[in-house]
Amino acid sequence: MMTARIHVTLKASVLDPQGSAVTKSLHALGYDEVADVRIGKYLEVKVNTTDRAVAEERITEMCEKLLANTVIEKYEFQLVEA
Amino acid sequence: MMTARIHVTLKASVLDPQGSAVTKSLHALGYDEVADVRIGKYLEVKVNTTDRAVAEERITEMCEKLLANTVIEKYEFQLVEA
Amino acid sequence: MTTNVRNEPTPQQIADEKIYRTFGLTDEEYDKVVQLMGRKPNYVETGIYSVMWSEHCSYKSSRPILKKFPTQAPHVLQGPGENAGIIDIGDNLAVSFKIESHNHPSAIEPYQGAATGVGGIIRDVFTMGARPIALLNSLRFGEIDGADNAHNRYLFGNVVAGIAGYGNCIGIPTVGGEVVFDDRYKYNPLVNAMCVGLLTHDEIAKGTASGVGNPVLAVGARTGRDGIHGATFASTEDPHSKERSAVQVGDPFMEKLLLEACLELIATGAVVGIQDMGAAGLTSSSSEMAARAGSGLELDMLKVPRREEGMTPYELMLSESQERMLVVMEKGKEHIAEEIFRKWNLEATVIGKVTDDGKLRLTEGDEVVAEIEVTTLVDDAPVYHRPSARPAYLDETLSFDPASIALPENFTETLHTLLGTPTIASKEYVYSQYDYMVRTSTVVRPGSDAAVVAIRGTRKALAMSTDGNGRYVYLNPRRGGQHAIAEAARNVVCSGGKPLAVTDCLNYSSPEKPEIFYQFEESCAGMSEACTALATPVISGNVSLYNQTNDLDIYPTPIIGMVGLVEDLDHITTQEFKQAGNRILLVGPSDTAGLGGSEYLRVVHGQIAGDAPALDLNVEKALQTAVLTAIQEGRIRAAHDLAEGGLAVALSESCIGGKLGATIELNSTQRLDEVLFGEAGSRILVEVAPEQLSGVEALFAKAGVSSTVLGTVGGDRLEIRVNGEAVISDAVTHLESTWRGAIPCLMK
Amino acid sequence: MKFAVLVFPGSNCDIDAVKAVEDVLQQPVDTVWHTTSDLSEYDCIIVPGGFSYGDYLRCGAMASLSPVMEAVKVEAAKGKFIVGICNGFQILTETGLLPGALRHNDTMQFRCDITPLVVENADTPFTREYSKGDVINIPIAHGEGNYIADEETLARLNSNNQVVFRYHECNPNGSVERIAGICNEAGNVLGMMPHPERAVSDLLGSADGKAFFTSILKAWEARVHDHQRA
Ligand SMILES: Nc1ncnc2c1ncn2[C@@H]1O[C@H](COP(=O)(O)OP(=O)(O)O)[C@@H](O)[C@H]1O
Ligand SMILES: [Mg+2]
Repeated sequence: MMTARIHVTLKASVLDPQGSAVTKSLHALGYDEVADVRIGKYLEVKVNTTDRAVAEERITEMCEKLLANTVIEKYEFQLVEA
Repeated sequence: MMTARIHVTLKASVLDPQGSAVTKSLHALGYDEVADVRIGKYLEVKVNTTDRAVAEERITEMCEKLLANTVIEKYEFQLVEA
Repeated sequence: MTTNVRNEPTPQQIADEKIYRTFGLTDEEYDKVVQLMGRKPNYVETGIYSVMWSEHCSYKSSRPILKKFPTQAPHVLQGPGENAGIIDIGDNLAVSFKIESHNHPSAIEPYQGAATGVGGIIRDVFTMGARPIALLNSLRFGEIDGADNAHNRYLFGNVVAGIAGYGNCIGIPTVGGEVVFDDRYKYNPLVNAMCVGLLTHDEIAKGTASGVGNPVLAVGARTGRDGIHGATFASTEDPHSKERSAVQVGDPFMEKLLLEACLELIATGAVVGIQDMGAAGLTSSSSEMAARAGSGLELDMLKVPRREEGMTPYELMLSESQERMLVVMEKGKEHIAEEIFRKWNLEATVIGKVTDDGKLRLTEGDEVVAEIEVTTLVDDAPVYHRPSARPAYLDETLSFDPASIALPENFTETLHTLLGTPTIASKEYVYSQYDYMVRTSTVVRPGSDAAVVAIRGTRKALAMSTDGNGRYVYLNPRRGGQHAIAEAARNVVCSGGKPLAVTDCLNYSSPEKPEIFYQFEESCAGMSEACTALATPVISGNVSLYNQTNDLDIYPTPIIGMVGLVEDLDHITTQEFKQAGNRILLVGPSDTAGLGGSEYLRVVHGQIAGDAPALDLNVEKALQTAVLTAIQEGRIRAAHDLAEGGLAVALSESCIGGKLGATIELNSTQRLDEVLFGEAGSRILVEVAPEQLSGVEALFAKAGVSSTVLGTVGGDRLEIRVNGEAVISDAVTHLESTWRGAIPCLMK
Repeated sequence: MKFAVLVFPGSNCDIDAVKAVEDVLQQPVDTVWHTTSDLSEYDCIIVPGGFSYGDYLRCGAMASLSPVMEAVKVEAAKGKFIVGICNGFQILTETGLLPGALRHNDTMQFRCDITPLVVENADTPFTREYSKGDVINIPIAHGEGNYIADEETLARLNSNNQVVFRYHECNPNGSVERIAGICNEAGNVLGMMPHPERAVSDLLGSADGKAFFTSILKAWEARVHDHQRA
């Protein structure tokens, strides 16, 4: 069993409306030191695989096909045992 | 300038409807090895602070107050320079 | 003019290396720019000309045709040419509406493409000073069944989610629309969004920049690097090969604040002109506002609020970042805007002023970085009279002989096939994702012929519908155009409204192909004829060309958005049968339905053939007037337009909605499939209480409209007998499960 | 009786709540901006539906930190009637005035429909004009109405009779125990995902929500009456 820890984030040039709204909210709460907030997704995908190379390939595929929208998002992941 | 990399995830006891939906979709696409998917948030908060201890305290506050709903979610973060 | 410090090509390089071609300008167009300017344009100027002269902004292929639409009537307060049209509905009230396409962006990123399409059309309507009260949408995708069509399902699912995501968040109900599935649209899905707004006569705002010295403000979102050259990109074929940096992300929350702030600002009376920064962003909004006023504008690029550092004038002028508006205020009243926008947590920044020299002058501080005669951008844009040729395929499709088609063996099964085809099946999957009730004025919800939205404080309501059958237009462009208008109006009538005016979204393939241009020209002529016949002028619209990929042209698909007035809430009528014992009438000719262009011919026999269904505009007008009169006199319990799938499908829908059966007895000399599934214009099914029957028949007879008693509402089965023989017989619940289950089942 | 309808940036059912109070009760009602910090003049405070702050981050999270929510807490402690509808319910749970949380619908889709609810508790100020067991048709329109609470909280909600509405013979969003609306222990704060303000005339498809509003007025009148006698 392996777990892929996947980070899916908006590409740098893409507007992050959530992040902007949260930044403003934090300012309103007095957190003036906040310069920027970007919000992405964090996924933990457990796979029944023992072969790391296979797992890597399959997870990449899943990201490309479903987990990330590569038109506007980028992704990266680490594979850990368990 | 420091960046807090914050992971907000559902507590283990809380069912993750989004994760279950994604698991089903991955199975439908033929990824039978997927045993489980949990979906959380990943936030990058840039702060104009130089003092690490202060930054840590303030980020913890932001998480408690706004960034996580501690009724169902837990959070953790790392602080990195830049 | 200053020299170039940004590593942008010089005017000479742009000319020598023909760099303008990558912007979409032809050699001839570039030469014309040089001639108009009396010099070679620099990089920003080339960019500005290229977007303003793109098909999307200049309508260079379509303008000569659009000019022919009837656009005037006493109730038209604002015709085409503004951000949206406006009609008068009495009592000092007016309605503003427009439809717009977001086809190309939706093909690339369906969620955001559809979402930003909705955002754009909402801005067009509130820019006029109107409070948006309803959204509709018209969608086309490839087929969604089977393993090969996963991408079509992805597009469909995400377009719907994107429309829902934006409309729900901003709090405008999405009350209606239509969805059609056909592989002709598989590479080029159509996403047309319509917005309807309400205002009083004194609230009308316009997109003009007049009054020398008046300040020009950028309000709303900051400008980013997204969507640069979106307008050019919408004017070329094959979006997939294009750069994807054009994708914009919508922020409905920002737009909600912008909407409230702009309406509040317009209400102060201090606004001279206002326009949204849609396609071609700051470039088109500034030059169009100046052109309408015959004025000039001077804008300081350094003052434009931006999301990223280091943006060049070129990027600032061509960005299509969403949720931005350009506002001209009365001089000295800037602070009013600033205060209102601050309250809504938004920025309002003075970026320039109105001048009287007719020039669009861009500066960076004191330095002039571009200077263009405004009229050359708008009035001198090229106009192409494209060649037109009757398509060769028409000979083949018109030679279709119904005798070559075998009759189905089991008509009940055929009815199930039709009810289960996604184009005809229930669209609940779609509209249950839309908040169609917010604002608590939606009195006919999605699922009937036209949606109806009540106007608070009055007995009036608005009926609205979007319609357009591309297959009919393909088979007979002129008549197909007539059908689009006639069907939209008929749907409005069925809900109890008097059709008042039209907005149109003209979706076609490349106008550079003579056969396509023929489709375009002829179908617009057909629309004009129908608009004239039905007294529903065109008040706004949008053109989307180049919907083609790999030689697959979409069907010529003009989509019509029709708005009508329901004089009294008591007139509201829906399509579902109401009560057992009531009589069912077919109003309109009973013998004109044919197989040509029908959904039956396509689904059951796999053929796109024949002529478009019959339609006589005089008959149509008489029918609509008579049915509306009968409704207004309170004589009609249900009304339903006969569309795709013909009589049998319309009867099924009325039965399913009312959870009631019907027993139908017909006599006909036509083929059984024509009688049951054939399509034709000018036909409406109505339900009448028995004691009203003779009165209603007399009313129709007097109006010269034929009507036939078909049978009676009642029981829990749909039974249809033709010439004494039972041809269809099934439990309504069984028909319902086929119809309701089809799309959810495919989308699992 | 005086009503307040709160308005946050992104609220969009505020007008509908105002209309419902005016049309059903003919009582005075003010819209109150989120920066207000004193609500003492109001007898009932409605936290309306919509997408406060765009539903960004988490529904209701940012609104729950507004000054006006501090004022709501103060009035709630005094026993004033507080109603959170849809996004308002989410805001009340985020504020901590009601237990539990609302997550994505299990279908992962927004869902708009008229939905049957069963009235589980007809002894609250919001439901006294209904009878226990009544099935009423009330619209829903939400993407994140999937109610969740831990075992202990659920047990408490049930034993204190704090579950006010459940979905009847359906579960449009996956809520635990089909919970559609709950109240606090004292019974003066109610949150519900369905929209009673959208069900106040037959033209809108249901008038079953009228009794929700008349209940509040009756409860207030009874309270005033009691005070006068005391
Ligand atoms: N994209 C959509 N958005 C909202 N409502 C829709 C959509 N598609 C269909 N509907 C609803 O379903 C009803 C039936 O659709 P359709 O069969 O296309 O109607 P018609 O043939 O009368 O135009 C429409 O009246 C509309 O209210
Ligand atoms: Mg119809």
